[in-house]
Amino acid sequence: MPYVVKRPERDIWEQSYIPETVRGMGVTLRHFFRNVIGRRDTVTILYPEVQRPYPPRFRGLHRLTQRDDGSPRCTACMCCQTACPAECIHIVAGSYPDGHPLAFVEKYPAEFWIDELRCVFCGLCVEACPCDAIRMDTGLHARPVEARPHLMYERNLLLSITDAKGDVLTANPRKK
Amino acid sequence: MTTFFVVATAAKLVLFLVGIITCGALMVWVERRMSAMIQDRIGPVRANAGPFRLWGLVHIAADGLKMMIKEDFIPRRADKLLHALAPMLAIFPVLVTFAVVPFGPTIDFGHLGSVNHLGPLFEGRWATTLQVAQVDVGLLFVLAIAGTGVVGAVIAGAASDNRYSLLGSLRAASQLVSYEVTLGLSLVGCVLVFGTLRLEDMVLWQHHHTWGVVVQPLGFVLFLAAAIAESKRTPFDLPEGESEIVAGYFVEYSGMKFAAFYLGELMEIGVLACFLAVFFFGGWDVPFLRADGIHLSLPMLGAKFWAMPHWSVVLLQLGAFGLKVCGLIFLQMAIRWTLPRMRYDQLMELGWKAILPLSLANVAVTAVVLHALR
Amino acid sequence: MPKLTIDGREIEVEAGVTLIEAARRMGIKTPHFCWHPELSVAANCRMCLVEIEKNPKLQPACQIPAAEGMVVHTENPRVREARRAIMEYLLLNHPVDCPICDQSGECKLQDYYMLYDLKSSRLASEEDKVRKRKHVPFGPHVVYDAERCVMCTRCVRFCAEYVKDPMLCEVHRGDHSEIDVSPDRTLEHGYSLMTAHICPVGALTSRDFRFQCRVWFLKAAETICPGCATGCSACLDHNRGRAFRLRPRVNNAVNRCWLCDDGVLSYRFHNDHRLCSPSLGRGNPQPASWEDALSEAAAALGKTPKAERAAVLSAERTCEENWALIVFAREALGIERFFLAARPDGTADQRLRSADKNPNRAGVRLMLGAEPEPMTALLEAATAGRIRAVIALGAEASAAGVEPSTGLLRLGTVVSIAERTGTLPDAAHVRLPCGSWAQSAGTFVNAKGMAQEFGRAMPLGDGLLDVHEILARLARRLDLSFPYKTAAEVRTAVAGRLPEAGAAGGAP
Amino acid sequence: MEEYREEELTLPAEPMLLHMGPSHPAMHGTVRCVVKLDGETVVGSDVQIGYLHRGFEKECEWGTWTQVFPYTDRLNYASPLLNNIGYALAVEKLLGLQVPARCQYIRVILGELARICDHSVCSAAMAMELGAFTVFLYLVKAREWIFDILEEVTGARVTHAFCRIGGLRWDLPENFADRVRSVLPKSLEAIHECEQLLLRNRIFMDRTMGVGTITPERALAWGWTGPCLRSTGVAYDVRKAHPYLVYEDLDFDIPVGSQGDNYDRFVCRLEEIRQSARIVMQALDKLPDGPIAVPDDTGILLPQKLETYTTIERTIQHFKIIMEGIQVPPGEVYSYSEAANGELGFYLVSNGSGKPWKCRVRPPCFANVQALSELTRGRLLPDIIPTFGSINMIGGECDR
Repeated sequence: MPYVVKRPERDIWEQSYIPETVRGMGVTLRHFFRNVIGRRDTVTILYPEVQRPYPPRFRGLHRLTQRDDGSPRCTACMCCQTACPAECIHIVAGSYPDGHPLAFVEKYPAEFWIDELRCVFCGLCVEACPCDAIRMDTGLHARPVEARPHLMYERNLLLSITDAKGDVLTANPRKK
Repeated sequence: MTTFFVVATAAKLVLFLVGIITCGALMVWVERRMSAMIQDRIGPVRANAGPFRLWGLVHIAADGLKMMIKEDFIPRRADKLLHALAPMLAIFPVLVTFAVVPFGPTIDFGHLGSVNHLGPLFEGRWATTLQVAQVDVGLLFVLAIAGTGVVGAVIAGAASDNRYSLLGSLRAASQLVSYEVTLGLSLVGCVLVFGTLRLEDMVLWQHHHTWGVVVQPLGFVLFLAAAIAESKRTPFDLPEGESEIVAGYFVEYSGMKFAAFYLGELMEIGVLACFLAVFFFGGWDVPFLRADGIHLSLPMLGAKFWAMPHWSVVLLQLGAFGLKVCGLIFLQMAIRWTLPRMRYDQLMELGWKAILPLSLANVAVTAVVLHALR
Repeated sequence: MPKLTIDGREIEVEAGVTLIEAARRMGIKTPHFCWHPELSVAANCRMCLVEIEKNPKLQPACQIPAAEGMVVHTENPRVREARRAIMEYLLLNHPVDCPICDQSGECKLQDYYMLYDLKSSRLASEEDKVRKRKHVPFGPHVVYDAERCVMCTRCVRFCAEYVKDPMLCEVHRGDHSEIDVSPDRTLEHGYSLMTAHICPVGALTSRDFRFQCRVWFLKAAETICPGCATGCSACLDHNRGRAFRLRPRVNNAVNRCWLCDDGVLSYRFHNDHRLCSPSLGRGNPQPASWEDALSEAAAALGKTPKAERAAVLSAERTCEENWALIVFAREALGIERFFLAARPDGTADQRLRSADKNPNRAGVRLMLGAEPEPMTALLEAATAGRIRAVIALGAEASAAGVEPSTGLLRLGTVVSIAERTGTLPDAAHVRLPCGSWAQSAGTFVNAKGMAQEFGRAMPLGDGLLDVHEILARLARRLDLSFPYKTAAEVRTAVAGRLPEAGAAGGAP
Repeated sequence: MEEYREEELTLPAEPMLLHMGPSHPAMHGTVRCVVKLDGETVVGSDVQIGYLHRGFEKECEWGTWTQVFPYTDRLNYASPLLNNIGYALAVEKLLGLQVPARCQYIRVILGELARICDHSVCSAAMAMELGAFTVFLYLVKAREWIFDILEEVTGARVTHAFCRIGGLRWDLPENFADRVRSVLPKSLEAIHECEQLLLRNRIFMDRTMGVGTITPERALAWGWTGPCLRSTGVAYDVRKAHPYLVYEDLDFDIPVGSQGDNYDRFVCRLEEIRQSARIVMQALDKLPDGPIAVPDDTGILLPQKLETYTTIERTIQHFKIIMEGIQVPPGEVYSYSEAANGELGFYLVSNGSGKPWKCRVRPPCFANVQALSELTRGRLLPDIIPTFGSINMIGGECDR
């Protein structure tokens, strides 16, 4: 049901400014004294010293997961590159030579670049990965860097980043 | 004019100048910290002295340094001379009005240790009042000098070649001139009661009788409102009007020139707090404290007396003055962080249609009551 | 002429036409793996099963000829359920290979799964799948993955029926059956890449194209294969300025729906050894601006007496480009001697491959209205000092028995207009880069004398110019007249000199 | 005595042209207001939008249906989830798809939380521009707590990209209901403090009451919707008028204003925050169990991850959706929902490929901003500020 919102009367209480000012100062000074004496209600944090824990779902910088033997889980299927709305992923596929222990998977990312400056952290790449090879569960955000190339993340760097718990592996049960 | 007089005045002058400029800088910190505390924030804490954070106090130095090394930008088509002159004109009246503030009782260096029974005022060879300049028409001097504050703002706005500045200076001119009237009129009641224009005598009157706020409560409220309007702070910060006209008359200022405006505004709060204390809160007066000690006379307890040496009385009274000024500064700042901003026409209406008639009425009532009492 | 009803609509087809073909004519796409219009019917994939009324069982549409009064349903629940079941069977042992399979994106298993199945796997564990051989090299161009194979035998039939070399066969039985090459043979008969092309799934893949680019990134453009004088219709797949492969395009007058290995790989003419900017200097070319290069070319050509100038036409380039050069040479430079640069001949067979590896030798002849002189004549003339300056089109110039470059080096001035390095540009003083065949539009006249027009498959890259544009700018620098400003004007001029347009290719 | 006309007695003065914005403290959302001033009276104003135009509609045509979600986050960046939901509803309407009940409830809960954020930040900005900086920070603080919850749910504070066609990215985290139940009252308390500071304060009343007044007729004529329209007394709310999701099953009221001035708009927003909180609490109580997305067999959503990793069937489905996008049948649809600023409409055309052929947005504040010129004409320069604030122009949405 619609109802009409209240509009206060304008009698001497309001019109004389002072009572409402005093009431307002009651609110502000309550905060002031609560913050100065004892209980601190501050919501801001001293950022680099105090770090707000990111929730588990936080979409941070990317990482590439590894197989048990340390090889990249990624097979350069380009799904993430396809799904990325910011076009920040660039992959060049390579194939394992015959006789290589991983020759049965045939394909691996010879190059894997993520331009974290272009990235919009939407997480579509993680969703698009059919191998659980790319993840954003690192709990890291894109920090300021001194030069643009520093945020062009390359394959080996991405492989070396761990998740928030320090793990480099994945939940993908496929051993192959 | 004795050598002592010259030395004492010079010392007071230096002390006072250093004091108020430090005070102005300190107020920047107070303002930031206090707003942070009110708004559930932390406030500035990033400038550290080595490992010590000192509650962000180092920021004052950092700010000063930043202001000094910042580019002094002058718009291409601005009037360079006036543009440079304006900040000086803006800060000048603030510094000068400080000169007449009686921030303590008369002190006699010859009798620092003695307990005086004779009276409040020393007339000895080594005595001096704790006031830079004793002016017979102190109050008029204050009003006159404060009145020139508008010049800086107007020139700044006009010289900047910026329409926002222009609007700001126009607002400043009309606002300051309007509230100038009230500022004076709200004090006429006090003048009538105290019977003097000398600020030190006003304090003495309150010392002997009772505080101005008791005899002139309406005058206090009106003066407070007019004073905040004079110092151009929320809710009367229209000349700056951050969200409307960006920064008003000093939008085109940077570096130390900007600092002059900014510090001037903050020191003005200090000055106004001093005057509020002098006019309405007994200046350096401490209740029950006389020149010879504490005279406690409460109806149920009877009269009691503790003798005190001169130096401790002076120190207590100086401390009391400082405390009052701090409290009043706090009050002004609390108001600033509580209220929204008024609109230009509402401000004018408030000035001319409410505060001015009320202060006139205050004068009339005071006069009638005084006449009746005589 | 039997008349039948398919999905409620009547159609009349000639006798012997199968249901799948009849339905295709009505715009109904019947899913299939093993059926191919150019190959014999195997009917082993069972994907094209349709319901024919009064017939108790579903029938393969690819095998059943249309008959009078037949009532066929291609999309009813029974048919769909059959297709779903087929898909489930086909995927039962299929490896989880989409991420590494080159076919994904153009894989029929993927298409039909989305259309007809969409159900979860009922297999308990991935470990239960039958394991077979993976990435078995069948030949220099083709690898085989037995796990992905659906045993449609298209490749087997292709080798046996088109190439007439039945080297592929099925081995083992049931779940374990797979394709294999006959012992001691490898899959190299000049058409081996067609087996990968017709493979509906990712079992046979091209070693050349493997992992180069995902197919869904590719953009296709219609073109003519530049590999030989046959002039097969083809589609060029490219992405971001790079060509990746040629696929055959249906053209029943020339190549039906096939392409030879050399043809498929001739996309490399676009990628390899490209000249990207004008350059000056013989032996040690230095990049130059178009301004400088054109001025240099104009000065060098201009200072040579008319009689000592000559032009080299190219059998690699289109009729339009050759015509523009002929007009420029005759009218602007007063040249009367025209020579022909061409790639050397290669092997030929009875199917698609011509010995002449140039796509437009016949076209050049038509444009010139006479037989151009061979390169050997130019070399002789150059040695004798009768010709000092040459403006040459195209990159490659072979001459029987003579090393062309040594002869060309005797020429005082060689201005080369080419898209890549080769005999002529290497010997040139000024190299003016033009677009590759894929970046140009024009006409090739094939060995049969069919003129085939094709459009620009890829945009002209930065720093390149069309041939007619280069010639027009040269003419302006020489203060000579050149009649054509746009490609369309050249085209109109050429059109009258061409034979009737050949039967244009249909959709791929 | 000669008679003088008024004009001859006053000095001739030209109106002053003042460019407010695009970089001006109050012109947030990047807009320019070219104001013609006579003294401080606004003779005319020309509101120029488009500074945040980034071709949203064209961008959508480039990407697949799913890739549009990150773009919708950037429409009304104060309440991205509502845009997410609006777009998802539009595509689902085109697909003829009904999402499961749990998904609908979660969408309602998250949407209303986003609405609270949006109204908070709008009111906060308006208060700040009136000089009440403390109110701004209190309200932003209230929003901050809700952001914490949203971050926990979606993985990002602002750019959530959380909805999916036919479902959601994730289910709610485990302690979600408890978190909301504990945080919402805290936020409401902060909002209550702001009301104490402002609503009966004469300065605030003077600045907002009777300023920026618009009649219901004019508001409707301008195409106003949302809280701005409701402040004039027209009780039009898409959630009530054309219920979608599960709003029909939830009990809430529509606060309307009476004068259509800045004060009413401000108070309506604060009241709507209360109503939204009510909706959230109810929806939390009623939240059913079940799937959060349509089943995999519809081929709309990316299939379950574990199945994708291990079975070819779901891998194929996954690839087809990634490669080609969701196959939306050809057709067109106009779908609208109640976003924070009013009716957010998506007009989508599909040609059967995996990408939107056309995606047109009807942003609520585009219609609202149009009236700004009319609302401020004849008023004072400072009146532009609260009026602009109460209309709540969001550049991302208005300029697209």
